[in-house]
Amino acid sequence: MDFSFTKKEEKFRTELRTWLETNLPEGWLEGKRDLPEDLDEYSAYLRAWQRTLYDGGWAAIAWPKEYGGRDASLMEEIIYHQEMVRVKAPPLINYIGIHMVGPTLIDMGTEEQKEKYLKKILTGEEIWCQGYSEPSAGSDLTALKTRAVKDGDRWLINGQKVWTSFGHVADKCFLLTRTSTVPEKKHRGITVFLIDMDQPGVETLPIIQMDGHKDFNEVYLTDAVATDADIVGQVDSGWHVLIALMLHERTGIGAELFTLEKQFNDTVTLAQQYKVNGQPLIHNPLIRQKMAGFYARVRGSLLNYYRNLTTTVKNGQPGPESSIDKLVVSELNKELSSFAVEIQGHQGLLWDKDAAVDSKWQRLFLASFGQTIGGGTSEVQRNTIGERVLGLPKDMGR
Amino acid sequence: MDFSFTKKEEKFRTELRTWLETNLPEGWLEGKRDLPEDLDEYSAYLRAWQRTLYDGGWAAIAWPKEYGGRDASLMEEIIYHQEMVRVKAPPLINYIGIHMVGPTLIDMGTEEQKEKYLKKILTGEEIWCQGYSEPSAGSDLTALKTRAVKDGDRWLINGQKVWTSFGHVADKCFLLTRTSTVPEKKHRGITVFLIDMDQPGVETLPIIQMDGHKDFNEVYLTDAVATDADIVGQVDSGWHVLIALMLHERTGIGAELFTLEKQFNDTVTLAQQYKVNGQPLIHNPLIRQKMAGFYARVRGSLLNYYRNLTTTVKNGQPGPESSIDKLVVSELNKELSSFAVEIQGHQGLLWDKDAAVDSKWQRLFLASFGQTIGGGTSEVQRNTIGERVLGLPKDMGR
Amino acid sequence: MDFSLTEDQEMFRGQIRKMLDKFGGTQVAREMIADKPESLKKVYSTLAELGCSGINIPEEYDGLDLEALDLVPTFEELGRSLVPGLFMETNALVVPIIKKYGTDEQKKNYLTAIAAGDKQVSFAALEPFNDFSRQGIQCSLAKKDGQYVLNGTKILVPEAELADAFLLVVRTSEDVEDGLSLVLIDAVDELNIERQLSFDEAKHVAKIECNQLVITEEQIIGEVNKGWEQLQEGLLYFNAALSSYMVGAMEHVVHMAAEYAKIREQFGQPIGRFQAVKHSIVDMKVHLEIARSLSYYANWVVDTEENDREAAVYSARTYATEKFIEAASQNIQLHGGIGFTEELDCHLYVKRARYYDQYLGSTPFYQEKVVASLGW
Amino acid sequence: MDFSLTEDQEMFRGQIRKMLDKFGGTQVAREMIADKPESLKKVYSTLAELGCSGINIPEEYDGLDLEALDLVPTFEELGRSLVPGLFMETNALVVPIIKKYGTDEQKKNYLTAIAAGDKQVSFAALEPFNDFSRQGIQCSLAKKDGQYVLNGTKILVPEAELADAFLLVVRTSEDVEDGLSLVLIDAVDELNIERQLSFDEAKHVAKIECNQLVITEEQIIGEVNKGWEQLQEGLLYFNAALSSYMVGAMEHVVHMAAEYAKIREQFGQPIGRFQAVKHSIVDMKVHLEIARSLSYYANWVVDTEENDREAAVYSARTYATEKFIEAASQNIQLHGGIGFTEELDCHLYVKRARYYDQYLGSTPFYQEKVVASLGW
Repeated sequence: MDFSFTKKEEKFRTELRTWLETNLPEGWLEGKRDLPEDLDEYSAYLRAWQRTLYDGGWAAIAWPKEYGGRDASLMEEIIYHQEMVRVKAPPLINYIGIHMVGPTLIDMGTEEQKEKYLKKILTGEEIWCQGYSEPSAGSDLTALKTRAVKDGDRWLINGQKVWTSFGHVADKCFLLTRTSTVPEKKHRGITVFLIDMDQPGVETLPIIQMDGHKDFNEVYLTDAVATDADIVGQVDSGWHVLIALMLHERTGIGAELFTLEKQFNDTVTLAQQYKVNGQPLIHNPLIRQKMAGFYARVRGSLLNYYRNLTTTVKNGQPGPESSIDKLVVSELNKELSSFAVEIQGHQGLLWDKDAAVDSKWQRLFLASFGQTIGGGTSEVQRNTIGERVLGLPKDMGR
Repeated sequence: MDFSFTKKEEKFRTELRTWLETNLPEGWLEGKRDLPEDLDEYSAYLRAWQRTLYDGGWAAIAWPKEYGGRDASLMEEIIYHQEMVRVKAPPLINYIGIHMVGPTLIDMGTEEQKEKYLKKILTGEEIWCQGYSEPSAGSDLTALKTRAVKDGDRWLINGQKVWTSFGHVADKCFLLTRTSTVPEKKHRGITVFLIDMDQPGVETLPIIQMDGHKDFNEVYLTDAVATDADIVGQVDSGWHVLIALMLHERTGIGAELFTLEKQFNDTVTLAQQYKVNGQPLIHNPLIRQKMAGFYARVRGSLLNYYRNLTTTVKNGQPGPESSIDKLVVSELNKELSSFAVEIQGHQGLLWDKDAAVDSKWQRLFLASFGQTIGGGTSEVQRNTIGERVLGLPKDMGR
Repeated sequence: MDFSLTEDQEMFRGQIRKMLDKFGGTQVAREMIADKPESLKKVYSTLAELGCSGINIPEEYDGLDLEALDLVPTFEELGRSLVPGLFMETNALVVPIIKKYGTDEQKKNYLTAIAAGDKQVSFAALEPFNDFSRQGIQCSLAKKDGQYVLNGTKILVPEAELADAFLLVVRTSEDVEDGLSLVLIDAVDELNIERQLSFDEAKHVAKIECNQLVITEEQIIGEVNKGWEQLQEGLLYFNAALSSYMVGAMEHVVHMAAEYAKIREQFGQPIGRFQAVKHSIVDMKVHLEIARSLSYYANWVVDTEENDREAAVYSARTYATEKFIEAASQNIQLHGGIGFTEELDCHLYVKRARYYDQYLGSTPFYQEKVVASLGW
Repeated sequence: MDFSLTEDQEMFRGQIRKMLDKFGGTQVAREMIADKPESLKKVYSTLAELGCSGINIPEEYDGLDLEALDLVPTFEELGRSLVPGLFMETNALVVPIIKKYGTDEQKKNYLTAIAAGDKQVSFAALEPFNDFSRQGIQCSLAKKDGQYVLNGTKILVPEAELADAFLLVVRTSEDVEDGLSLVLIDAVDELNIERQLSFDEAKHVAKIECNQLVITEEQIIGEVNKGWEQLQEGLLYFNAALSSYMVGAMEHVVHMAAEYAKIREQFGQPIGRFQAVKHSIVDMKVHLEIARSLSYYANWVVDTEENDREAAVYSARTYATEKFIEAASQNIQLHGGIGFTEELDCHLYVKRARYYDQYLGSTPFYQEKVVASLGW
């Protein structure tokens, strides 16, 4: 057992940290971290940030060098996430391009596709979104109904996608469509297309969330056009592409865990500094007890992640146990952010500029409801763990 | 809204209370409540107690007068249970005969069956058990496999029953058997027989429970014999008989709730009297908080029972909401008895004569595990509530 | 024994539900988010027309002289549609206090106007970085040259802009145990009211700053320095009412969850067939029914002299707050993505549940009251 | 970074599991219920042969001079089969204390014998109607006429009849903060040992009454009146070990539940297909894996000087105790009726979980230690 980083890893960390200190937007490290409210300005700001990352060679460290990456090891990726969380770096606007679409194309794209897309993913010139969920295909993606039908030498695509993140800023979409309704098993007959968002057949509408944000979109497809050259893998074999893509998203959960850890540490600070009747909250025995409980769970989740990571490093691929991490981090996040609001007493009800300390806690609380739903609900996660890790029988309809 | 009892009800309570004070076994009220350990002595002791009840006219108050009951109202039954719990009366050895088999025979038995059995149920001359569960038919009673096959003018019964309470002392059994395997719906093809336990084809083996008790039995049936005259209702219509019987068991949950309330009050006394480092437990803020939580839940469960009872009195039958009571009381009992052991600290680990106060808490804790399983597991209860009260779709296989 | 609402009470519930349905249910709350209080005002004048505002006011002040229990249907229905406003503060906090401790003059002034629906009173108790307790009240009322002068800050004062008057808890002595008094302020113009942004946007709250505000002796209710004890009487009625409000809201949450689980399909099944969904809704339902039983009893017992009067009311409140926020949160999860949108009502219930969770005292605060009142 | 046990450690686990399987797993515990300690004794001599008892003992006392982490496979496997006995008390409590605070003489006497498997030491700390805290220790050791005289009662002393020696915590001064000392007693014959009936019948406990028992200065470990501080060092190792023991036990519980859910059919389905069952086992599994990660880290960090040494160990302990009893209880429920029988092992795990739940301190006791050690 060894919790230290190698010299090479420490050097990597130092290099990144130094680079960030120089290249983060003006005033960022000091706390000036407001992003533009206007959508176009927001998009321009984050595209510029990605361009900066690209110029520094930090846009896609896990990609092979030949495609503009650094061939980073898994541990270097972890360090990368740790450092980004540490400085609360601006979000990566092309997250989907860098972490999902790019690696998938490198893996199973045609030479033409690689040529056409990879560079622009790196630079932020083309932002990607994913067209997965549909109104009646949420937890059950195999129920998707968006049809792609061959019409001469092009494909016409009709249907509706929902919960498409970055849809409002994206130039391109990694789109799941149904190309066959015949087969018995519903997960056959799905094809992945790479389509242009900027075409007459594609309309995007923002979804207003319960926390007021508009991170997701509905995407309406009406005779949207693609060609054979836009297919990833084979016609009707989109499910395999999807699975490959999910495997490429190998460290996102690490970033979430480091964020959770940071939020927990911030909660400790909150409890130490927030006073009620002149007494810091942390003096309250009930609060102390709960904080100790959270400490055990946050540390336990992180350590468990490191244990799964060790397995991944040793075996070259993650074990089924790593599916535990997403369930744990999203549920814990929900409880922790609720707790952080609750301990503020009645003042926890104040919002925005009137908030007692910082309304980030109230915002986190609201946002946390999305985390146990998005990317597979906790219920679906439990099914997956039950079936893949424990070998329990499959659920109804699966 | 009115929480008072009528004069008639109060008179009933006084009459019963006075009778109990005179007729309970010697020393019972003062705390000498040990039952004999030897099975035969135990059985004789409780048969004698039931005979006493019978002689006083208190054995089966809810039965019609013509069959030896008192035509008691629902509220009188409730008062009866309250008073029995108050004096911690000895268990009713023929509980199944009095509360289940008797009322069912009165309702749907033949004249011969009534003639033959009712009086002996009342006096305790014939103790009854129920033959329901089987090794592979627990929560799912429709899976029962014990076969009854017509052989000339008699029926031969073969199979195995399990979890038969009072099986080791019973003279008679209310037995569910399968008489047809043809029908599509598995709950058709079941027939109820009234059989003798004292015959060569019936063998009874006690089940040793995790708390050391032997309340239940396995019953092996090998060419056990019954006749047409022993059938309740019609051949193959046992499921209807079973449902009718369950409806007759209308106040048992009330007795459990009054017992829960008593145990909660005893827990309060425990927390007031039990000292750690010279300080009563009730001074500990964490314990105070938990006690307040239990108080709300225990009171809430009781009040909810009274509300359901009001519905029953008004409508002449219980509403579907009353299925909530069993789930609530068994789960709460489990938590409460665990809490009562836990607050004793390390001394909660001492047992029997070495227990810090009274090992009844430890015994209750162990016994509580059976309550969320027996009489329908909590999982099955939740299905029932979901389907009957909320109208949610039926589960797999139901 | 009869543990149920009367037919009259249930009929009354029907009337209020019908009325609120006409207003579009949660539409009233949603309009408050858009800062349009017109519907809310109309709801309140309609409630007054129906006689609700006079239910627990004596006949001599033009009320119906009924009991707390008769207000239950109203509060449950208001909760069901998350109607904001001052009905609870006015009728379940201020009215009981004035009835018990007010002078004849105060009764005449306030009770008659409240019964007629002409006066809504808000409650200014909470202060920044203090809790709701004797020590937490630092806003001071001092006698100086024969005048009473008020100084200090109150926050999270509900619907201050709709209020015709305010009840304040203020400090009149340094004595921690016995140093608080209750004051009624009509002269709304002299108060410095500033809207605060609320986590529950459908529930408006404000900060009130009093700077050398002069009030008269007639504005003090009951005995000086006995305000905290007197407030407890009001808190009993208020928390009984609040329990009913939350039970009404929870009922709608359970209804939403169950109905959605019947129609939403995934994996070829209505999701209500999956035990994770089904059992979760069942637990919500079980908690709802127990909360309802506790709240009925609380509203009955509050008008009696029973020993468990305090324990019953505060048990109802703590149980209902705990289970309401749990159910409202779970309702979002059961709805999946759509439950996370602004469009559906799910989030409105979570926000209101959060609003009331610690309103006028946390769960441990009330649990300690339960234990103390039982003499443990 | 490498957060896993080494191949050697895993191989060693395999050996111990094989050995215990030969003894019939929980059969050893069941024989203790029947008051037959022979198998347990054999298990212990086999463990000694395998070198377990010398793992954390320095080479100069014939040990292997390895670390706490190297004991993890042993403790997990012992937990898996619920083997009772004094291995944890001896190697994870007494050994670290003697190593750090013992005299050369004490080290020579004890460590060598322990490494050889010739000495098992029990721990006598708990007292009737006191908790496990400084104030809770009232058993007194007084110096009188140049002699040390011991008086008082210890209860729940584990496996006293198998013990070759006892470690006692006793009061040597009235000073609440600094008034305790640690004592080793070999002269077992002079102790008045009386078996107490245990809730966990597979775990034997006893009462020890000392009545004017004379001991020598050499029997005191480390500094007089500094016993509580010295004990904390032992408690760190003990609780790290206990976490591993419970992880091993929990692992078997999860295994039992999952395997039963695959084969038991009701309503025409293996019950593991029902989400109420499936998700419940998944939650057990999730808790198990997190407990395991915490316990690995605890056993690693205990031999370092890291800042989170205490916080990590006590977090592992509280998390494991809480989740073990939860899983063991749920395992009975998932088994249904058969889970409630004496025949199946389910109840043995619940009883052991209950046994350790408050052993040497409750969860709040250790949670307070976590918070204090982090300087919050």
